[in-house]
Amino acid sequence: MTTTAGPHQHASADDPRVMLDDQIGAFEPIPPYPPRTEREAEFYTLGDGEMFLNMGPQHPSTHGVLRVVLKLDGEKVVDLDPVLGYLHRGVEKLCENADYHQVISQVDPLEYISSLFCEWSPVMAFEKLLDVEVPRRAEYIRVLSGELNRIASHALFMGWFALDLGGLTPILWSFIERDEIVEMLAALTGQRMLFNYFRIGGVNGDLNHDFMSRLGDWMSRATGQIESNLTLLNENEIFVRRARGLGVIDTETALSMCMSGPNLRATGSPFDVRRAHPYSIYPELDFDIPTRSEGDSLARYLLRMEEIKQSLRIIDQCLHQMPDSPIMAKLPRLLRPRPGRAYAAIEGPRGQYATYAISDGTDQPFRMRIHDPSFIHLQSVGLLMKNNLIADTMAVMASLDPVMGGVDK
Amino acid sequence: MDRALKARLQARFGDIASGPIRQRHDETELRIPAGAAPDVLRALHDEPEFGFLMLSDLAGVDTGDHMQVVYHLWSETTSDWLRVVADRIPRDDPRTPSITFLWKGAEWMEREAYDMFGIVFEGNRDLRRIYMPPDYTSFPLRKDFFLPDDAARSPGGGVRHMERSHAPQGAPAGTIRRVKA
Amino acid sequence: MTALSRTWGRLTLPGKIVFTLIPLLAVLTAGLIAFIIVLGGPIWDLILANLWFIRFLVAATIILVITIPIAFLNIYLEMKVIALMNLRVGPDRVGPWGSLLSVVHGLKVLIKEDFTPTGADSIVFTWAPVVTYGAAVMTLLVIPFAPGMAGQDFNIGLLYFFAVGGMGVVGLLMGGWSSFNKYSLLGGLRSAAQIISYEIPLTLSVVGLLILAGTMSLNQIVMQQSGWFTDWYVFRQPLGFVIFFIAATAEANRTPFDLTEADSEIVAGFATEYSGMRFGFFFFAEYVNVFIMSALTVVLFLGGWNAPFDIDALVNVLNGVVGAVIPSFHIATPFSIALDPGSLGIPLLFVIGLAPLIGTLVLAAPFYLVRSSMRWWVALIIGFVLFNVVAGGLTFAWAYVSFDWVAGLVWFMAKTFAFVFLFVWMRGTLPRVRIDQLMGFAWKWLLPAALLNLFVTAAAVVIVGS
Amino acid sequence: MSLVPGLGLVRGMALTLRRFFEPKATIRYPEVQADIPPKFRGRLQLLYDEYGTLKCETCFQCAQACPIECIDMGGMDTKGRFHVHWGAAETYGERREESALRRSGRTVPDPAYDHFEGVDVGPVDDILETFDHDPAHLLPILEATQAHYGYLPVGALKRISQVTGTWYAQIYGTASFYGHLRFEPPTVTAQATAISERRPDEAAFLASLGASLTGRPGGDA
Repeated sequence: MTTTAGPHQHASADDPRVMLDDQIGAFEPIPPYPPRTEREAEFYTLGDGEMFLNMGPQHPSTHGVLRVVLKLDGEKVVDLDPVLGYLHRGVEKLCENADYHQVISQVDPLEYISSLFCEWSPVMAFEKLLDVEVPRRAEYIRVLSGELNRIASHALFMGWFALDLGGLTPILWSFIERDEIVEMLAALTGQRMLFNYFRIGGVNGDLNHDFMSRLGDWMSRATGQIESNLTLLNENEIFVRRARGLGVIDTETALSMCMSGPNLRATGSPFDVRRAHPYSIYPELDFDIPTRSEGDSLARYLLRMEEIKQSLRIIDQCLHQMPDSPIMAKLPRLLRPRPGRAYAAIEGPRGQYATYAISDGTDQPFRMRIHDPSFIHLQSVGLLMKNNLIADTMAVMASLDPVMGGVDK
Repeated sequence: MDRALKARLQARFGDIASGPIRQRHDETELRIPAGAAPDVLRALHDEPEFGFLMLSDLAGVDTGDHMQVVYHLWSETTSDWLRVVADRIPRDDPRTPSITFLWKGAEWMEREAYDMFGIVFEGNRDLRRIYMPPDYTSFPLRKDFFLPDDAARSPGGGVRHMERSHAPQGAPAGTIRRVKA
Repeated sequence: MTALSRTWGRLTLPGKIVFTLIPLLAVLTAGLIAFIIVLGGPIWDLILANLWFIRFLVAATIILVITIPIAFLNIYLEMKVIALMNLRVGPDRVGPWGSLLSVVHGLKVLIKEDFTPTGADSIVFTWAPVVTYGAAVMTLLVIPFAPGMAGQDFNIGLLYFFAVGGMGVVGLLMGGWSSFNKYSLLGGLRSAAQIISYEIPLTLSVVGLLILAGTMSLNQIVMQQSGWFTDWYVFRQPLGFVIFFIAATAEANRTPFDLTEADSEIVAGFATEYSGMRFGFFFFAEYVNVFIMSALTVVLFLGGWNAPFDIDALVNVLNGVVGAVIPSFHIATPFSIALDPGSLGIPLLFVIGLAPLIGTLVLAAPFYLVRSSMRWWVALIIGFVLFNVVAGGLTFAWAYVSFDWVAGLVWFMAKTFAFVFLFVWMRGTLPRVRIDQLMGFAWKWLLPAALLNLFVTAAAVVIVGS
Repeated sequence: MSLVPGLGLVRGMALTLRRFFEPKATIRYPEVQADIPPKFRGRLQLLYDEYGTLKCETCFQCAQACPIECIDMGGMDTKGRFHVHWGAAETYGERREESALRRSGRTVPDPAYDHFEGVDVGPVDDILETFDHDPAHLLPILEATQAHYGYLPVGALKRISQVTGTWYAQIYGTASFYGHLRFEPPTVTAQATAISERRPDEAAFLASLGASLTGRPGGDA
């Protein structure tokens, strides 16, 4: 275990000497060490007329700090290699050193676009560990706020997707939608982005007047507003022609790539955790699982827009069926679940969001595994991107809708 | 809790299983030795009475005594999550077969488990560090990992990880958390 | 003195040079004036002998100078219009409705650090924006803004336009190649491929018009379209107009054909490594190009500086109608208020001196009298503002009627900026096409359509015209 | 997509033109304040009770509960002892690691607490008495304090601040401005250390010389 760099070892990119010796070489995408795996050796070998293009981590449209090394033949992408870790915080490690309540604030910033879903699955796993029954009103409030958050996330997706295809306007319109929802969630939870709202055994606060008035105000015009925003893209020939037939994936491949959520449903498989493995009060609610059979970027986009409508239906039902009960189960201040293991999965806006928690009887989880759909979906970009053009790299990536906070954990 | 699934699993994998099949809430747990994971998972995936087509999650676990790889599967034949625990992987040289031949999407999850625990998945084509920098030497989610120790040890030079031994590095024995999982 | 030395210490190198040059220039100018006064005669003769050259220099300088406000105006329009379409407010802090923001942007670009990346070919890197901007300015030289207001009235104006306009892509290619950056290289190559492909339909779409016009002088083409708006070439060459407009959009690198600087794909294309004023030149050239393309569309197809109606014919019609009702009434020269300032003498001075005072008082009086609560000075301010509006309007009306070039400029600018607005509007709405779609569209649709247009026009001229 | 090519584009253009004239969503911030819901908990402020007293008692519970240890406190406990956890922002990372060690149950030598061994502030009061508690005589006060303690303990500076009513920052600034005032107790070897830091000692010099001669690091010449 020597720590000095001998002549047989190769300098790392972080080594300042590399920068001094050869300033230009430091920015080459080829790693400054021999290939470690078969795949890496294959990727970092250039064919005839091919070149590398390093995209990110500070590229305008990598949705955060993703770095992708593209192998190009002219404008055609031959192969690509996503490089992760620029946003890695070690949330799983942090959770192991935090007590059960603190975990909620730790996992919040994972999928910062839809934070409530990051809280939901750990909370559900801990409730299983503790054998707690969540009051029904709390469940309804969870579903209500979660579906609102799903709409906010999908609305933003529309904007990002259009922005990556070169449209400037939809992103701002969708931010207006999102801002209204986020404001109303701030009235409910106290924060605009990292809500920190769900608690083990319930939620943090009951519905209040501020939230309800904003929600009612928004619900009365939401459908029309979203429909109106959609006409800009759905009928636009340029948009449709660019998105159709781009990044096609079939159900079998999608399943073998462990995909879930809208990306899997766009291939025709109706897998939705809310129906496939029901949790919370979803069995009592009446809503459809929209599917599409094409499996291309346009299908993924249209499917998400369809889901917004279903979410509006769910919100409507929640508001009508909201029962009266406490919003928190009776729990001690310090939680010490008995040793055991629990797995909980929910359907987030990007797919199945899951938590596997092991308790060792102390007040901190022994191991907390967070399964993030963005991470899983991002690895199929390489599969979808082969032989497309550079212009479509970001479009395909945007259509899978990864959030780098969740990818890098 | 799906009793029928337990019976089926017992009948099919009773002889391979390294522990009793447990059920709690909506989870069924099958415990197998690590070497048997490809066969068991292939049977679960292919045989129509199971039909576990979807790999929900793949997680590495360091129990303090040994390593585990935990697979969560979903099938429409049952209302339970099936948890397959590939158990008893030694901590000083954790090796287990990869299941990328069955689910190609497990590749990155295995890379993550390798990155965090140092579990080597034999058969994974692309077993590199995924989150940590390539010249990083420690495995952060191991129970004997301490950040201050690690910071002092981090070299500047590049290292080929596959050649490194995976011996646990220098945490005081009394400070490791252990669980009977 | 210390303050002066501190200021001097803070100046950058260009600032120091400029500050040294200012007194030097003043002294030189004074000397030159003295020199001209002393040796005035021969020099004046020399100037008169080479008037055409002086005229060209002056025109080029004016054109070069007016590109800057034009670019500022276009940038402001772009920021504001897209903001309003995005349901934003847009620039609203600097100047009225934020209208000075683009000027501030220009100043910012001017004082930013201007660096050359390691490994770049610095000479080519430096000259690339100059070539692009120079090409844009040189094409502007042949645009007829108003009757008698064109930099140069070539008889091969259109040919010159296409020839010089095509040089802009050389600058982009130079910038893309010399930046030592793969994004820049891709952007440069894209721009080369795109602009060269679209030159062909752009030029071919105009050939039909040239057959009809029989001249390549832009001034002549405009003059052929005078009269009512039905005389404009857009009604005789509708297909040509559409093709020309699409190809012009691609030539100006505007959405949906802005692949050269597609920021979501190749960061900023050829301009990725540029900063400071060198980037500013690219940026300006882009917006000047938008203006030029709009102007050329207006000149070729929408009558240039012609009003959409024929004033004389309108007056005649009006006289006919009125004359039928009241036979004795006759508008002989309804707009003969064109005054010759020289003939008025003392009365004019009197009017100029006293009109503001009287006008302000007269316009303020109603406010003060009707609204008793109003302070007298508020009424005066309102009156003064109103007077300025009225006087400005009257002056404008007088200038419009008196001088052909004012009327021409008004109509020309109105039409051109309508097209600039259209370009901006498209940018606010449409996503970007892909490179293969772009090329396919040029070669599979626009080129055959342009050829068809040419064929039909030629056939029609042969059949009808002879 | 409609049957007529280009109709979708035109409809999109019509929509943007309509939006062009619609009311805008921008909140012009300095003039219009954002509409913050009453439950919003993003405000960074300390709360006051009904008597106008600061509710914070520097009990350090919030600093201990903060999951990412971003809260740190300065203050004085009820017994008048100074328990300020000093530390510049640059040392934040180090403090985090120390705190991680502390949590793991190991003892950590914390130089941050070294300044705060008990200081008898009685002499400071005497010194201040002689200078009439007048902050105009800050430099003589500080010099007298240093003459007594040998250096300027933080506790003494705090006491001066408390009694004279001068801001601590001003006292600290004055003290750090003058070169002859110091904040650490003078040590006998301090000067020697400083010199040896500047010049490598004999052994290191020989080692490097040997290395340069043999081409091997640390080689024996």
